[in-house]
Amino acid sequence: MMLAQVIPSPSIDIEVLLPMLFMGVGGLLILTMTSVKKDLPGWFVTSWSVAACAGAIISAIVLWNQFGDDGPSSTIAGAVGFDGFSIFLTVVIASAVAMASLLAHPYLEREELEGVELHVLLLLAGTGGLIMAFGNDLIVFFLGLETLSMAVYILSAMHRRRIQSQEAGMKYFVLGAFSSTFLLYGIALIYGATGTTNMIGIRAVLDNQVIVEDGLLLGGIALLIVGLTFKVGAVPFHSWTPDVYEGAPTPVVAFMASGVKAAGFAALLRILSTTFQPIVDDWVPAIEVIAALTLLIGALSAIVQTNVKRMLAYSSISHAGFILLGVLAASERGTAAALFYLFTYAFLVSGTMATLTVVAGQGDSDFSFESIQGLGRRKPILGFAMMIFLFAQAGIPFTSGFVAKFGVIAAAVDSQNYWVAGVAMISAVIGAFLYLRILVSMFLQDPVEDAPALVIPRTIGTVLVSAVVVTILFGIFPGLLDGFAQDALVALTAGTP
Amino acid sequence: MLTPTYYLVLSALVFSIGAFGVLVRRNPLIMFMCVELMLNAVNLTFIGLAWGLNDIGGQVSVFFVMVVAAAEVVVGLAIVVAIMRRRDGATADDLSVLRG
Amino acid sequence: MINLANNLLFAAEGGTEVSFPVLTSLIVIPFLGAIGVALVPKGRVEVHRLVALMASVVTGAMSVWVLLNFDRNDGGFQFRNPDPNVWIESLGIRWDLAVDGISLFLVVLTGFLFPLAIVGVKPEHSPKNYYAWIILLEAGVMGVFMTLDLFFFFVFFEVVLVPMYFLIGSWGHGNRIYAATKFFIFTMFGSALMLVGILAIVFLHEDATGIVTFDVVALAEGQNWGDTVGRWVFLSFVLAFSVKVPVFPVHTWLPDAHTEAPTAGSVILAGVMLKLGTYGFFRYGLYLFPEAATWFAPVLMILGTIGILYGAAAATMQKDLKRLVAYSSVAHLGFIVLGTFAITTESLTGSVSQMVNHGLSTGALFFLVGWMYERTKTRQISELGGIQKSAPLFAGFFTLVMLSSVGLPGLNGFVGEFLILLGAFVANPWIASVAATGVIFAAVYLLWAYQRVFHGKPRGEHTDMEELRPSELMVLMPMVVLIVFLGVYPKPMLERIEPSIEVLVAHIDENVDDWTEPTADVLIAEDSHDDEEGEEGGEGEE
Amino acid sequence: MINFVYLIPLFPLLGCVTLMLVGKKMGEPSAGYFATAASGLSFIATVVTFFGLRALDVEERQVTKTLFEWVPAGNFSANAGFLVDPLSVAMLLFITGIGTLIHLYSVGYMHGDENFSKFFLYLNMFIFAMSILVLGDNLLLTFLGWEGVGACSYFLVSFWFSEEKNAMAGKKAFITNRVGDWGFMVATFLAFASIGSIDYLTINGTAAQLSTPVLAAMVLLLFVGVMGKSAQFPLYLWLPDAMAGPTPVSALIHAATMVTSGVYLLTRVNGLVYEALLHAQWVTNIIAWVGVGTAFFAATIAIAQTDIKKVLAYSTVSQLGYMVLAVGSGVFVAAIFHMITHAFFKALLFLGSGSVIHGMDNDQDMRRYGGLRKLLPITSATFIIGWLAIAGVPPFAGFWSKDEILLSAWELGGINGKLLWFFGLITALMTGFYMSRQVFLTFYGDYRFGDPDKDEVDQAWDGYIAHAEAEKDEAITAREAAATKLEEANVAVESRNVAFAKAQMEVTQTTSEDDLAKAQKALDTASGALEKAEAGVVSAQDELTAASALVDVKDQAVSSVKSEAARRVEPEPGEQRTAGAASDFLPDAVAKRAEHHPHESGWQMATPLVILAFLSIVGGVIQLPFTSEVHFLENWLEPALTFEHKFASSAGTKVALAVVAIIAGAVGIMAAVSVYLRNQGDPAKIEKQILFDGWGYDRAVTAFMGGPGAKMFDAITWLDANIVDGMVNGTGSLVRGTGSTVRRFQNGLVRSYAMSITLGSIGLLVWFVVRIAA
Repeated sequence: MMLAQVIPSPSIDIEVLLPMLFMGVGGLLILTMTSVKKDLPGWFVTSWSVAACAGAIISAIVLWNQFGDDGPSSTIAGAVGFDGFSIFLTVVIASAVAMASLLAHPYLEREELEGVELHVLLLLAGTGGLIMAFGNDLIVFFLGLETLSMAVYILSAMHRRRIQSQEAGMKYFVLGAFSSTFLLYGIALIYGATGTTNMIGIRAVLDNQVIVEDGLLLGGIALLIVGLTFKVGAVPFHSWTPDVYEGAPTPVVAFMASGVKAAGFAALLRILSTTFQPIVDDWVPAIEVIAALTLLIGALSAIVQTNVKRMLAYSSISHAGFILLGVLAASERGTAAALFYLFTYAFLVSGTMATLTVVAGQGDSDFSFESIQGLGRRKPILGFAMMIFLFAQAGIPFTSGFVAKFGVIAAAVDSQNYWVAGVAMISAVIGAFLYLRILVSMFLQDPVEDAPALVIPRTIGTVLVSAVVVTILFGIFPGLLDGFAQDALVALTAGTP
Repeated sequence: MLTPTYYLVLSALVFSIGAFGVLVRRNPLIMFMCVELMLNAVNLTFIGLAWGLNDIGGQVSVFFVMVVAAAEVVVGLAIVVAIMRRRDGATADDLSVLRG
Repeated sequence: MINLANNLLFAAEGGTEVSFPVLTSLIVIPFLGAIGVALVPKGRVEVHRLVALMASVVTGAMSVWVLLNFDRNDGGFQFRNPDPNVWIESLGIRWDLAVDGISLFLVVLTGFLFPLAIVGVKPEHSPKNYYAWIILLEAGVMGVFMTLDLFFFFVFFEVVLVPMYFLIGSWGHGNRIYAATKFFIFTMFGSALMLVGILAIVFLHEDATGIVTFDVVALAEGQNWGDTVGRWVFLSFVLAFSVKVPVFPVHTWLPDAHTEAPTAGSVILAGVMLKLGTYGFFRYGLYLFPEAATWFAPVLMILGTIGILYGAAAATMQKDLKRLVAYSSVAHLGFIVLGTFAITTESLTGSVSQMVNHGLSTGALFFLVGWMYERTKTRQISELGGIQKSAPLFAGFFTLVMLSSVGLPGLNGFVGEFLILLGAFVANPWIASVAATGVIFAAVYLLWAYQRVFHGKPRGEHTDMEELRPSELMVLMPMVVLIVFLGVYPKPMLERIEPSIEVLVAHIDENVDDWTEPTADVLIAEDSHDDEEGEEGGEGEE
Repeated sequence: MINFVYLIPLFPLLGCVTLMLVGKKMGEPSAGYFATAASGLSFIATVVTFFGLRALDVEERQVTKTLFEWVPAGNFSANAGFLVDPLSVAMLLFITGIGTLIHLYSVGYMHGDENFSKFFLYLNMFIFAMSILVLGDNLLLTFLGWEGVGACSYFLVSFWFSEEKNAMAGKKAFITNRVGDWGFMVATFLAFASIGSIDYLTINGTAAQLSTPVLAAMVLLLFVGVMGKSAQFPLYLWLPDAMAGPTPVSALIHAATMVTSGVYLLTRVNGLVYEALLHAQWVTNIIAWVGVGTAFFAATIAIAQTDIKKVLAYSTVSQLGYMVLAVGSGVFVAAIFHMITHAFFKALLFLGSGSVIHGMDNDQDMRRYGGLRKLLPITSATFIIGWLAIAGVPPFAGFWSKDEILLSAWELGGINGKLLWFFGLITALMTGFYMSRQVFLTFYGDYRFGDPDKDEVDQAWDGYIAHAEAEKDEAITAREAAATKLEEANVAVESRNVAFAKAQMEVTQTTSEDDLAKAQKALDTASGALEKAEAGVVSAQDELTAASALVDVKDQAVSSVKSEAARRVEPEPGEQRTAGAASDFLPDAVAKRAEHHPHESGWQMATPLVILAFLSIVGGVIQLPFTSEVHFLENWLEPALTFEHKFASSAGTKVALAVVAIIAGAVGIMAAVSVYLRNQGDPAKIEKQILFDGWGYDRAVTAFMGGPGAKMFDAITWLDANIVDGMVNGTGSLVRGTGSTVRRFQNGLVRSYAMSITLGSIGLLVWFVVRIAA
């Protein structure tokens, strides 16, 4: 009888929560500070939040070693899982937040928006993301998701003077809320089917008695998939992505494309690929279709865009498709590949958005092809960086992007999903065409006359440099990162308290 | 006698009504309400199932959800207000600058 | 990471008693050269040129060193590092380089052509990027020819597109961007499915042996996939290579690319980059998929033959001289494809040597055409004429190169073509006899073009075209010397190629049950029922 | 001494390379003499080798000297090796010998050419290639020489490349030969595929074991090659055009040596051909018939040619036909014999014609020659010897060899053999005719270089007529002028009359005295004016009549000129066709020719002529038909031939055939005498246009190449640009199209987005429901 063992008094293993505390508390502290002392200088806020992220990352590294010694565990009554996977993602999300706020600093100054909230919200969103990554319980995960989402809703509506920004916020909010109800409904049904919302428990149930054709369970999974794929912007739940990406402030977009995606995929990997691994035959075909659609629709609608930012939004959709390959592989290799992808992509996209932040100019509105025309001539450094990012996104060898794509496709092929892999390669080719379009206007066309002189603020420079370094370094020596990615999942699949 | 199925069916209906509302109404506020409706349908499901499973976990979840719902409304309204400041009487359909 | 890098760069390749990683440096030196060029400030044009040139010359010298130290009696892989550096642990990807008789001369050809391409023509603008790209390209090409790891093969196979894309796109003529994009997308599309194919066989191999490896040797020896899968994957490879070669009907990127590319670009494109495909047919077609290769051989032989005739026919009517040469490449590579899939020792040896020969003669042709364009600013045959009057030396060299491309015995072009046709005839007399008509057409289009451009009364405003400059002579001389030498005394090349070919054929033989090498069989028969067999000279694979 | 064979190709090669490097510096004439020396040395080397071979006893007279392994691959191997045997040496003797003579000749002939040294570079290159062709001990090496000589001929024919026509001819020669080379190559493949080796010795050795179809295929394929090189029907048509090259080239390459290499090749593989003769006679019959057919066909064309070199060109084709006939009937000795004698007299004839052309200011039209006998004594003398030799007049060289060929054809037996023989005979007759025609037109009759020829006369008359008509028009204009003048005069009279009348009125109406006087005066003046005007009218009248008279005169003149012209241009039989009154209107070229004084050529050109003439006379002795002891050539070649051919016919038959042949030749000559020497009968009746056009074959081929052929290629080009490439670009635009279609769903309305989400989730649910059902 279940009532016999009602909720045991949870033992809280505090240092596991350190990353979340760093970011969450960091965010709240700066908020209180502003309420005490008005107009904190931008640089202070920025460096504060960067410090918070750094704290999170450092604690993650510490945890990594500890996890190396003791192996995985979970705390708070199995609600929070402690394993390589979550630690790895901590690094990804934290650095995403850090880069976002580095971008945000000059952005805010340029757009004359007073700044604290943006940084705070970024930190809180990050916290939410971490909770999603750590959450070993569907409800906890849901809370994380909402924390993240609500912060991002506001973030995307942040630019007060741009109606697009508010429209983006509005759309994102409505659709986000809408989809999260599906998600929640899914959780409820699964709860009904398995009698628990704890993933470990669910996995145990699935492992022990084979539930065949349980309507509740499968229905639950279906709705769960809706909610999760919505967050990562997969077709047909992608429709918000281009609009929001185009409307939202560029630094925020950087975070959405890196941090939010990472969190979303963290959930997908943890819940689908791992928890529901036993009934893989039921859900993989569905994800296959979704992945294929995502890959193709993303690439196809990207090539006909006339607005660079929107184009990249679509391309980020097709990237989501690639990462889905890692998910549907539902194997250690798949998860590792997806993690590798998320890590490198976080830097890639932040770098790309950094470039756009620079070229977009006052008002954060000019994303036409003219704005980047002849960039190679106007600002060679920036051009070079952008070229690297585009190569990486196009999957040109010796950039991290290639290895990432290669990894996920390998995973898919390894689990015999040949046709999706084929589709992925085709969409990669289509995608290549769109990156070439950008390259052409950057290097093979002359700058439009009266093109404004470009200055790269220091913080953005930092982002660019780190992004380039990561992209090239892990492109040429992928083994360095791959090792971690491989370890980051062994624990996950074990996943027992 | 009463089985969880009834609750499930009921909540499913409520959920669908909510979803339908979101799809057909233009007024942002009404859309929010519909979302709320959906959330509560889910709550109902939780409770029903918890009752069926005779497990307290489900009922606990409901509290979380209610909190979340509340928070969501706040955010939503904030955004709506921000928009209303700039253009009055905006319906969801008026917001279609971003497209293509 | 640093020491990893060190391992990668400076670990011993072993093989013959070398302690210095020659092959790795063949890739690394040009790569560093490119970085060097990138680091030199924009203004210093001559320095860029010098750095690029030095890097390429050193590379060339080392490739020659490899040639000299190559053991001609060993058909296996040489200069191979016994335990290669691991690149990606989890996928068993390794930095594993080696050369054998098949790749050796392509490596040398690459090392030979790049310095010439750099000396031969100066870019019209932004020399810095130009030299950086071109020297980077060399690294990529070298990689394709030398790696034994399928992953790196694919990597290099793809990465070479980028420099060439920029070379065409920003230093080309006419609608260069269209040509460049077409080239890039077309080729990338071709190789897209190949990656899936590679992974498929790798993991099937893993399922069978429990070892995940991209080592082509291990995979080829294992053959751990059914015939059906083998054939499908083979097709995905064939698509990739056919686009690269190019084989009819996926050749249409080539005329555009060749025509719009800058001279050096065309030279390298024709000289080495097309060989990536034909080389792929050898290493990753015949060697990796013996069964499928023999199964599809007739189809590919026919495609090759079509290529020969089609390319010739298309070339004949071209109005643009450079485009004409481009189409002639289609024809010549048709020969190589034919020889590759005839799968006889003779034809295979012929194909490999033809790769080199075509590289030399067509490369030289593109140089000449390019210089002619520099002088006259036109490539339209109709606007030229009687050039031999004003530039006899130019015409003389053109004639020699042209005749080599026509396949005149005593010049290099002939040896390859002859061996190919000979071997193909043994495999399938009918196809070979048809293909042999290609030599007629070659004469038709080239001589006709020559007559219109060099003979007759000097026409148009180009009556006094400038004679060859000494610098250009310097570029041309080594090529011409080789053209003649390889035509008169090809043995040094052939005898280094052949052992590897024999190994390859043996490999095919033991991995395909119902296949034996078609051999020249002596017909000792008076009565006519052996006659058919006599005519068909052993069509083993049919 | 056999080792001297290496020197044979070496000298010309060195010469060629040297000229390549420093030829320009050497300049004229030393470059020429240098080249001559190179060729001469290789001749000496040949002679030495010859004696070296003589020194061996008969069985050992087939020595293979290998330089190095040329193309080794798999089971295939081809050496750069020389097969020194009587056959190859015999060939080399006359190739290098005649080659040297022609080198010398060219020094004179090419005098003053801007590319003097380059010419000799090519000549040496040719000697080199030719010696490789002959010496090669396997098909491939021979093929090297085979294509090499082809290339040299390409260079030399288009030597004066500025003339579009020459360039065209060179290209045509190379490409047509390539068609033949295809056969050669495939034959080589077949040899390898069937025998496993391409060495001549192996091939001839194992020929007996080949299965019949393979044998047949191999021989026929080789014969395709022969058709190309030895200009047999249907591939002969490059040879006449090849005359565009300098005459020494025509003599050396297109008469004496290169074109015979096809026959040489068939002799080289005589083992095969002999087997074919035994087991697949249809093959050898094809060869024989192609040979004799070509011989006959070419002879008919030669009859009507007007260009001195064209005649010789077609005669060469015809003579080659003889050789091929000999091969086809399996008598290789006869073939080689005729090859050698032909080399002598045809080289002689060409060089002679060259000398004539040189003397006649590069004019090649025989109709303008005539009576050169006195002006060019040496040339004419030697040329006449050559003529007698080719016409088959005993005891000149040509007689013996041709006779032997006819005999061998006869001996094939059966109606087949008789027919071959018969056509051979007719050809002999025609040969006699057209060669005599050439000789008579060129050297006999009276010197008419200054005379206008047909077209020029026509031009003259046209000019005359035009002139007359011009005058007539002048007269007419004059008449017009007069008429107008009359008109004016009449008008003047009118006006005066009016004035006069007015004056009279004045007079009558005046009253006062002094007024009357004034009026009177006015009246007088008026009447004076009137009279003047009337006088003007009269004079104008006269002028008009005179003018019209002149017009009539001119008109008559024109018509008379026209009739005159008509009469001249289509003259009555007996009446000459001359410019007559129109002489002033002849084109300047005629005058220029009239001033020209033919001159005999220098010693460099004369010497070869004399030597060759001598050889043409005595050439026959190398193979006299009487007893087997005097079959020198046959005995010499015997080791090279896999079997020994002996004529079966009785002495009687032989003599009879010989007599018939002589008669045939005589008839031909007589006919020519009567037509061209005695002017009995009209040449035009014989020189039909269709013959002149070579039965229109060449034009037909060209038309096809230019028409349907080119169209087909164009079609392929179009296909490539539009269909094949179109599909590629089509795919591209398809992708874009899809993109923009998809894009339209992104309409910016949040509700429709929500809808898509809902639909998506419904889809998923459905899927999972299906899973449950399943």
